[in-house]
Amino acid sequence: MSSGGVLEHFTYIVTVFLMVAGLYVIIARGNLIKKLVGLSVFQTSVYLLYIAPGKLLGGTAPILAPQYTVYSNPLPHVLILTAIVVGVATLALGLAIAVRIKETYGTIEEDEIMAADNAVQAGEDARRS
Amino acid sequence: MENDLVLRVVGKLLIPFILLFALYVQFHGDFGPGGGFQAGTIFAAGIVFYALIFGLDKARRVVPDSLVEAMLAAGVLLYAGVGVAGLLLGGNFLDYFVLDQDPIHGQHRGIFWVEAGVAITVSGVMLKIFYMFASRGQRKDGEE
Amino acid sequence: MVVAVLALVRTRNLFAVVVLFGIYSFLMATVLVALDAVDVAMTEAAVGAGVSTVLMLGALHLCKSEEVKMAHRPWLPLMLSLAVAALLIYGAMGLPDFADPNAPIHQHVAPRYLQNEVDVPNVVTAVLASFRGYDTLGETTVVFTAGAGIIALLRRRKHRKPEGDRDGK
Amino acid sequence: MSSIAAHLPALQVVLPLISAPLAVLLRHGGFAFVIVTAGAWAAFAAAIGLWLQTGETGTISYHIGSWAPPWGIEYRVDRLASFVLLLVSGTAAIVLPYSRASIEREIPRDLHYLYYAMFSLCLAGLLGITITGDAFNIFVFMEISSLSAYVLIALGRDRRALAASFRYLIMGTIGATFIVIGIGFLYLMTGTLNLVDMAERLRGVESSRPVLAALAFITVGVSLKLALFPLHQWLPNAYTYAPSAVTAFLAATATKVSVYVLIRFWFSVFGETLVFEKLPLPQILLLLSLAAMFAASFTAIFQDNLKRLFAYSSVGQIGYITLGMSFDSVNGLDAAILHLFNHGITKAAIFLLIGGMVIGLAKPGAVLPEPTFDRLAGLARRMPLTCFGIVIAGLSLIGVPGTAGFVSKWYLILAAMEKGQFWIVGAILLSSLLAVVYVWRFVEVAYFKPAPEGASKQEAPLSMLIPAWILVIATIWFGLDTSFTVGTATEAALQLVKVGR
Repeated sequence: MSSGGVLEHFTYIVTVFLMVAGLYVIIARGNLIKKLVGLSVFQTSVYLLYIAPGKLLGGTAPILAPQYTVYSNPLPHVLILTAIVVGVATLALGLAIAVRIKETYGTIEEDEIMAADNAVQAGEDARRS
Repeated sequence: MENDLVLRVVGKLLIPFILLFALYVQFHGDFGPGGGFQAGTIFAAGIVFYALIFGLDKARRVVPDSLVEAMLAAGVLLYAGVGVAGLLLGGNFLDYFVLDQDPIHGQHRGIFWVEAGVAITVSGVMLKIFYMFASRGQRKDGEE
Repeated sequence: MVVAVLALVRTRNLFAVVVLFGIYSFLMATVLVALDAVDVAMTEAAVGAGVSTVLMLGALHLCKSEEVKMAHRPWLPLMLSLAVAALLIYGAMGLPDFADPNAPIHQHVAPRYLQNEVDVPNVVTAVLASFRGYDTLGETTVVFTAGAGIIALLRRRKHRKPEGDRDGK
Repeated sequence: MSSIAAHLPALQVVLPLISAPLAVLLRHGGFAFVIVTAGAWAAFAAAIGLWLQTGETGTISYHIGSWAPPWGIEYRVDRLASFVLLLVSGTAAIVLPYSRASIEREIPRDLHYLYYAMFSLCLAGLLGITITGDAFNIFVFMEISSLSAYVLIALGRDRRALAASFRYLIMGTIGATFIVIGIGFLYLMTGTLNLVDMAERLRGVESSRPVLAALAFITVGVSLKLALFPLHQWLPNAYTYAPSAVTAFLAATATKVSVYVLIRFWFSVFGETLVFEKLPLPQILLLLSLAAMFAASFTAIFQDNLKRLFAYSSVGQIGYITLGMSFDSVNGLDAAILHLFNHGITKAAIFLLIGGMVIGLAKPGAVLPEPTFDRLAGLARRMPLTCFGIVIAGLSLIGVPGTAGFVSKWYLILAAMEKGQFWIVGAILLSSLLAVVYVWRFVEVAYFKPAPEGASKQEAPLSMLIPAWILVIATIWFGLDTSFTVGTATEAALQLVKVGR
């Protein structure tokens, strides 16, 4: 276990890549559903950050049985179970809002939504002056 | 899809097993992987499967909307109720030790009911979401 | 997994994106099994590859499935993402080594959980429902919130409300 | 009765949390209203009880499930937590009776019970964040409050509410995920999730890289939630298009609780030496706060929609709170906590009054208009009480002596002088002038423009006016009698700074 630092932290590197890819999709893409997919990837990658360090070499899943002595750390598993559930709840809610947006605006592209809002605003201003 | 004989037969055969598996996951959670959340999801998946094969309306007759909405709330209430029961029996909130004379047994009882609460809410929510999205789609198809 | 995500970023057909996301979740579940997190893997497979994908497909069915081409090059998001990446790597490099039994998380709180005080062999269940039962109550409430919220948002209206277009647009 | 007193921390959160599923189970707007309001009032009573208890016996620790921390989850109520609990549950207790008349016009009737359920969940979530002593529990309850807040905003009448809610969802979730990453780093370094335990165990690894990264992630994540200046984009639209009662409640509580989380992490977990000496955080925070005070207040001046104007003003006022935090002194923290409270009640009063005004402006049965300035001409003659209330609360925003806003600004100035940074004193006074300008815009239109022909005198409904005026009177009361607010804030600040050292 004493080889180079990069290899030691390989799982972290993968995690970081996934996270950043997710984050990039959220910020850069204008499509609401794609944003939500990005959000899910972003959240999912956090699971690795928690779970990977809980692993012990030679350990088994934390289900107690007489023939094993070394178990992986159960606490991160619990936390991430909660996080997964929270994540899917957020996703479902986000999709519901996206569907409503599609119905009222007729589009799920952020730019087009903003354009529609600006048009309404311009109408307001015109009415006023 | 609703008229495909093979699907209907396979579905009829499979769905009881899916629901049974859900129960297994629920009650075996103490010993193997699984628990309320997973069981709730699988249970909901079973019903969703049913809806896909036999049509949404039939599924809605088997598991009506009002029941699903009640499930949503009942699960959380059950969970919180276990907590309050701990309070009333002289312990702290969510204290399972006081649920039975034997503290270990009390723990088991607490975990059992709590997991049941989770399963009820989760399956309720999953089904409700599915119904919501599916019925939206139907109306849209009708309009277009 | 990395490949799936890369493809996911590049693809513009949303249907393909969702399918790729399903694959990605499934791979994630496999990795989690390898990391001994069977409970989590089971949930991730059910939720990520199952529920999320179905939900997204359902939503896609209601929306259109093609993403428009980006109007401008996204330099700013790229910079932001890279900054976050740098910070993450900076932080991660100081973490304890992979599978190091002397890391604080293995030394401090966890050992007591493994002593099986509540006599439930699956420690994850024990911690989830008993030691940290309150978190799980919160989690159930989150699910309940999402469920009730979606009812509020998607319930069919008998009378369509006028929304935002009071100018007779 | 002593048994109830011992369990107040649990009841504080659980009562509103239980009332939400009950409301859904009954599926009736009226019952839901009664249950949720009862839950909120009970929570308010619990908060008062906890405030008294912390005054007598100091910090309360409550072990949920009778598992001792750090194995189980601990509830921990210190002076600061009890102060924030009072603010949150008190606002809810006042806003809920108001909602009944307000949502009648804003939300379809068959959704009323869901509105109350969401409100109750949001309340439970915010209280849960405040009271908990466990890092991951903060995240869970933060998601409860955020998810319900997204729904509440999306229930707004205008379709722009949906877009605003979606944007809030995206930014809020990024923020929450950042917080989870930060907590993850901390957990990996300390092996514990309990905040007190974490603070102790951090001493050994204080300046290691993961801890610094955790600090950065948590700070950015919480800043997203509290709408610190460059990360505030979700706020104006969300506040503008949400139902009035929701705007009032969120403006008074949601961002304030996020500030609380930041204070908690900075002072109770990381400790001052780490936050203020190892990284240039206070300097960054100082600059961003000043930027918020000027840029957001300046933007506010040019808004046409009154709700939007005060939404931008909120971003600016948050700047004062974070400014107080950046001083790293008892007085600075004192001012931040004070302003958190004072601005909370002031803004709630304003948004409640605007909600009433909108109803009064509408023709019966018609769609509610937006409160744009051209519709407000001569309003003071039609709704004297509403307008007068807004003016008083506006004076509190400016910081005129005799109002709550003055007290907190006074302490802020004291803290700046103590540091010898007189240019900040100047900046505070100058930015207050901007507040004068935007409040004056309202006064000018409402009091000095002629009312349109045929406009009759029509006040907002009494059930909306009374809760709003309770808050208006509170802003004056806490401006004159400062023993409660200043006393508690000072004790809280002393407790925090002592813990950190």
